Amino acid sequence: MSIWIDKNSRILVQGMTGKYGQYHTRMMLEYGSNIVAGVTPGKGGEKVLGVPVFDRVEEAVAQTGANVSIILVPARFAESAIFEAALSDVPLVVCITEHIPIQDMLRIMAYLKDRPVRLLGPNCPGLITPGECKVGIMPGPVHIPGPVGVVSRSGTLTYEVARSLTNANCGQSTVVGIGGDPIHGTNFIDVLSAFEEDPKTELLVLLGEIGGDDEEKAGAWLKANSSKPAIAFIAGQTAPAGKRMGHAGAVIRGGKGTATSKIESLRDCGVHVVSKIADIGPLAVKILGK
Amino acid sequence: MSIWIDKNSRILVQGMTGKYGQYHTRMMLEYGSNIVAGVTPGKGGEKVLGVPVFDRVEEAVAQTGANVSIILVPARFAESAIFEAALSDVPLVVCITEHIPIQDMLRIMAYLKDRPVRLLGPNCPGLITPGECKVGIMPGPVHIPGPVGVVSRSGTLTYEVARSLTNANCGQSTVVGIGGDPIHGTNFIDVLSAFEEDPKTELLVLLGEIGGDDEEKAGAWLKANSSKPAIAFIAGQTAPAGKRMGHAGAVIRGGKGTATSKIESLRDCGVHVVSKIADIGPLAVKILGK
Amino acid sequence: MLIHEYQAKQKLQEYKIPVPKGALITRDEEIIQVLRKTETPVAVIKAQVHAGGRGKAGGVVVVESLLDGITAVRRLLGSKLVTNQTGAEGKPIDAVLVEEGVNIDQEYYLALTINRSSQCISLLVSTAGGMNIEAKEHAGSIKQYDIDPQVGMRDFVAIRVCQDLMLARKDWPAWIATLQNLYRCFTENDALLIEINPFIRSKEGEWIALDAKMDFDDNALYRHPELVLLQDDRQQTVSELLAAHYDLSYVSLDGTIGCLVNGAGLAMATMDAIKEAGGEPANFLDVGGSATTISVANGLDILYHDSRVEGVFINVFGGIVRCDIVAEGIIRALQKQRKDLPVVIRLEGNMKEEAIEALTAFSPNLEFVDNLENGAALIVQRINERKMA
Amino acid sequence: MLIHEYQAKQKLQEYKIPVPKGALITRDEEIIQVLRKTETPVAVIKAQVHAGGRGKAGGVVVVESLLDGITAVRRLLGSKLVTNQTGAEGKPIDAVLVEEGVNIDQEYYLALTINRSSQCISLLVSTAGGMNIEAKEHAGSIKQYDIDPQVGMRDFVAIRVCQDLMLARKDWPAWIATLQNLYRCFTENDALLIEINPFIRSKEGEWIALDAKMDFDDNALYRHPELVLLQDDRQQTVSELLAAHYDLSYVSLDGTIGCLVNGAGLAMATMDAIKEAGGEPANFLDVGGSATTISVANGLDILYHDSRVEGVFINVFGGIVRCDIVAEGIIRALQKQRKDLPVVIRLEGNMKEEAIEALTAFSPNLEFVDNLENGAALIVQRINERKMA
Repeated sequence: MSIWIDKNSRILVQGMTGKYGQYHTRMMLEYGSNIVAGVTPGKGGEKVLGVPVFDRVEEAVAQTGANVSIILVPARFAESAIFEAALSDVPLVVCITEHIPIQDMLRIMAYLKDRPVRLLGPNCPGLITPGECKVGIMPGPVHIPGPVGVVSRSGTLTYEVARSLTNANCGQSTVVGIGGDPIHGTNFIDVLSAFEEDPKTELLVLLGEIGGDDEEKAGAWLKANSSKPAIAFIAGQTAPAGKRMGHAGAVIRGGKGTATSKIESLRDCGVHVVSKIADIGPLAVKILGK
Repeated sequence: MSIWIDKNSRILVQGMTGKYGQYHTRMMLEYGSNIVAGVTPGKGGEKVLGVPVFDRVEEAVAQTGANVSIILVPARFAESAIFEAALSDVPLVVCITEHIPIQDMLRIMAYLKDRPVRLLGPNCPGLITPGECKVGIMPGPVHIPGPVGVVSRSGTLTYEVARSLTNANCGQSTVVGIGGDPIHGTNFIDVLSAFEEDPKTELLVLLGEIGGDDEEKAGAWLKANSSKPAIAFIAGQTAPAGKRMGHAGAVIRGGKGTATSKIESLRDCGVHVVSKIADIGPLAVKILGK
Repeated sequence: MLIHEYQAKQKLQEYKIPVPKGALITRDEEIIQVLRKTETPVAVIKAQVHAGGRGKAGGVVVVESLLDGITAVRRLLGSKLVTNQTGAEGKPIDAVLVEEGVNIDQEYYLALTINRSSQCISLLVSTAGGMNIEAKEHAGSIKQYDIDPQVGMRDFVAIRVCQDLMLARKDWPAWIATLQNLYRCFTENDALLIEINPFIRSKEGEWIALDAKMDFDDNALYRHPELVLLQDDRQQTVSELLAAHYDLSYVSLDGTIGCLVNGAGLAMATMDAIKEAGGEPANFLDVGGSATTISVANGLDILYHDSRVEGVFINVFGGIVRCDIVAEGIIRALQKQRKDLPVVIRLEGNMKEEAIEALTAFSPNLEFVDNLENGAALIVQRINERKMA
Repeated sequence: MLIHEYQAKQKLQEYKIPVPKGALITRDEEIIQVLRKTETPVAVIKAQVHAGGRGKAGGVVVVESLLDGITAVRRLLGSKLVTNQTGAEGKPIDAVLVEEGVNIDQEYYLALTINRSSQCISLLVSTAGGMNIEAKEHAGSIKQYDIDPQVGMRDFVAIRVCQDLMLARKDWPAWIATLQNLYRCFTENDALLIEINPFIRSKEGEWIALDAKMDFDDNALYRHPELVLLQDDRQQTVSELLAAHYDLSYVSLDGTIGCLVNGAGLAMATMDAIKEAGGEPANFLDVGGSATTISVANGLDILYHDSRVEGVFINVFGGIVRCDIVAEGIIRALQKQRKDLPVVIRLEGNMKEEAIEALTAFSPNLEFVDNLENGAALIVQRINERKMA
């Protein structure tokens, strides 16, 4: 078991024919992901890496039964790409693209509200169910299958944590990057809820960072709803106020969104908060009682 | 019994303090409608005709428990008035205002979709449950309580029909004017469904006119879903193609929306279509077996 | 509000949609000057009137010489064009558009319109462009695309259209741009209809709007003062102009019985009843649900101004309206009139007796009836009697 | 992208929001000319820098005579202003805004911002305008209104604000107009923040934006070429400028250890680990999730340019990235550098061995570690060793 993707997922790549799109398509194929279609307007009918390319998502879905889309298009085409996937009834849309204007995202989120489409991202590494399916840009080999569900606002930091777990021989059920933008689709609680219902997931790892109050909300949710132990790490304890730390969402404003507040809040909710990434693997071993 | 409004309805009048608003408020009060509040921005705190005036709908609803709103504001303020009522969770919004730009209505309908708000109109006479409650601008005295449910795209034509029924001593459960604009909220089928579920309503009267295909759809719906007999009258048999007959929606386009097509279609669905309004009362008597 | 083809083409150019090179002629003095600038072997002379069917009515002429051009423009300018949509009077040709000829390779039909059933803007396209679209056998060839108002005319919507029309890939960019610009033109101007027919590919591979029709929402003109300036009063009949001025709903019909009614649905039902009684209505006239002294008086002015009207039927279902107020309007209007027309009046509402008393006192020739059908029958009878007399 | 106060006020004027009468001085020659035009007894001299806290830092001066005015402008123009937000270097004052004095009756705080939690634009208002808003005890006085993107800033939303602020009825129209114009300014320009503090009522009853701050979405600048022109490079440090030019995420900090990391989250975690090891990071620098030869080389250029940097920690979690490509970037950058700084490198990913071999061959002084925490500890140790030496 796992959440949202597994070996049966039928994946569509929006923006597959570009250099970036082709590279990550190849990486996903090498990992074993079941990529059934690519979409690039004007390139329909071609084949890239053995995968048929379509002009529109709706066609691709109709002809291949794709049920996950990964978006690898440049930022100024991303809003349209997300709308297209949503209008084509793709139930899971993973947007890797970064630098999407915030007002584009506001429009998208207003539209997606109450519609049966899950958007992951944007500006995220995607998600991976180790050994089965990768819909993202993370390095496959650092992951092994197992009982730990990971959710993160970050990219490379998540790989780091996955490696720490893997080194400790703690495999992952699914690793989900929700992305570093202030306005995004899937949030911590969506992922944690799915992990809660996944019998395979026994331990939760949450990777947060400064900015916003998603971590605080996640803590409160865990306290109220979760039956599973949780470990957290918050990046940005040394970040100054008022500066954007790379991610558009990683900024402390008006004294809110500091790492300290998040750490304290999570601790108060019974989450094991670690201060070193390297501690996550060993702590997971201990909690799982291996 | 009746549909949507009765003696317990708590009515709010948006645009109550203007000349037009005051006039119809007085008429409704004289009919016995339970008007609990008026709204005119900038006039909050006043009393008009003994009814308290508020600056905003939300306040009025909170303080008076209003659950029906009637909109009597000029066209250029109507879009905002409807949004305001919808955002304030008024479950039934009756918009009398005519001449609202179509794009305003498109925005409103896109917003109301899937929201628990019923909009009646715009450009409609409102609705009346004879003897209990009038939320509209129709003449009260031509109506008497009884078993006939009336739904109409027209205003004065409806009064004419109500009189024909009343003269034949056939009372009405509720009379609903859905309005003559091409883009409107409640449609024939919404009203017919409600009448179908109303045990008091025994006979349906549908008043249509040229333009669109709402009458054809209503016929098909009646055939498939209705257990009650129905009478229909369609205005505009002599109307030329391509010309708007007063109502923005009353226009035959590309050979579609003619009275003949509607009449034939309704007849095919088992509806009694009359060619003279004066025939409606006697026919109703006959059908009801009085 | 309809505008002329040349105005619609200016709008299209504002939105970067190509139209043929052309110029407008409104005075004889401009004919030579404009025609001489035409750089193509043929020119197209197009009468500017608010009506379809111009081609078949001789309002669009292709000329191949300066002489033919001068002749065609002179013939059209200042005359009236009668098409199957204008009625017998026709519409005045106050301006003629002269455009350079285009080598048509393929014609398409392209329109944006309000879709009442899906409550959005819909795009209509067809490969049967030009005059073909009006042929019954092509009606089914029109494809319709509903545009989600929250999503708009996105690339993927336009590409779908290109695919359905089996357009070559190289033509996609021009179509995507055109459809997006057209949609923007529609929403930004509160349009009700924008029709480009035909939208053509020239033999040189260019995409051009050869003809254009636009209709704007009268109710939204208050936010488009620049559109109001495009209004051409001369394309309306005097009766239509009067009605617009008085803010009444009026449509001219072909019959002889003038009708004045309060409410659009009742007005249509009244027309129908007249027809049923064997008469022909001269017009649709709605003086508003709540008829007032002024609206009734103004409405009667319009009917009496119409020389075809041989009798008048006034049908006012008062309800909330006071009949005495309506009576005052009738008296005010008839006092000014010299024509002696039969007038049948049907009044319902408060103060009905007082109203009839006042009207009878004013003129014993006014006749009163109790319902719509009787009124229709009576006015038809009175007109027939006069004809026989 | 931040803009200056005077630029923000020009934007506000485009949107019909009143600002004080004023003029800009960028050269000494303009001082007299501008100051003499001031028609009020007092003038306000405001240093134009991209930083808050100007008032307390002496960047805003109220003067009551021409002499005082000249003195104040001369003192500010061309100097650097150090506020609690600029860091010790301060920001250059290249322009000074001179505004006529206003008789303040009441001050309000007014802002539009992106609300991440409700995923919409939110309006923030408070009766504690001016510098009061920064006081902790007033933080709770800020009222927040989420604006539904499909509905916008309608009258009834603005009226709610007026009621909550207990404004007099006569002031409602000005507030409704201001809020609606401000919202339009925000959405039409892809703003992230528009702050008017204070928004005041003058004793004469006028509503005026006395100060204005605007921040625009860098990611949306491609559709606002006119905003790009407002950018003032001189308000950024050389390192920040370089980073922007190279398209890297960079934030200057107060420490001595330069960090180069791929990925924002990992970069923050790296800073945290340095602090945990007893060091102080000199910067946040993210060369992008997929570090390339060029991004690594450019990033190192920035670190070596910074005179405060005493040692460098490179932390690249390759994953998909090839380590040899990263190594090439390191070598390319270090070849150009004369400074001898301790460099600790942590590399993970494909071709790791080849990369370390190449780097060791290039310079035996480069040190390698296997994880983040060890790397942080080692670079802190090396810097301490050098200090003691």
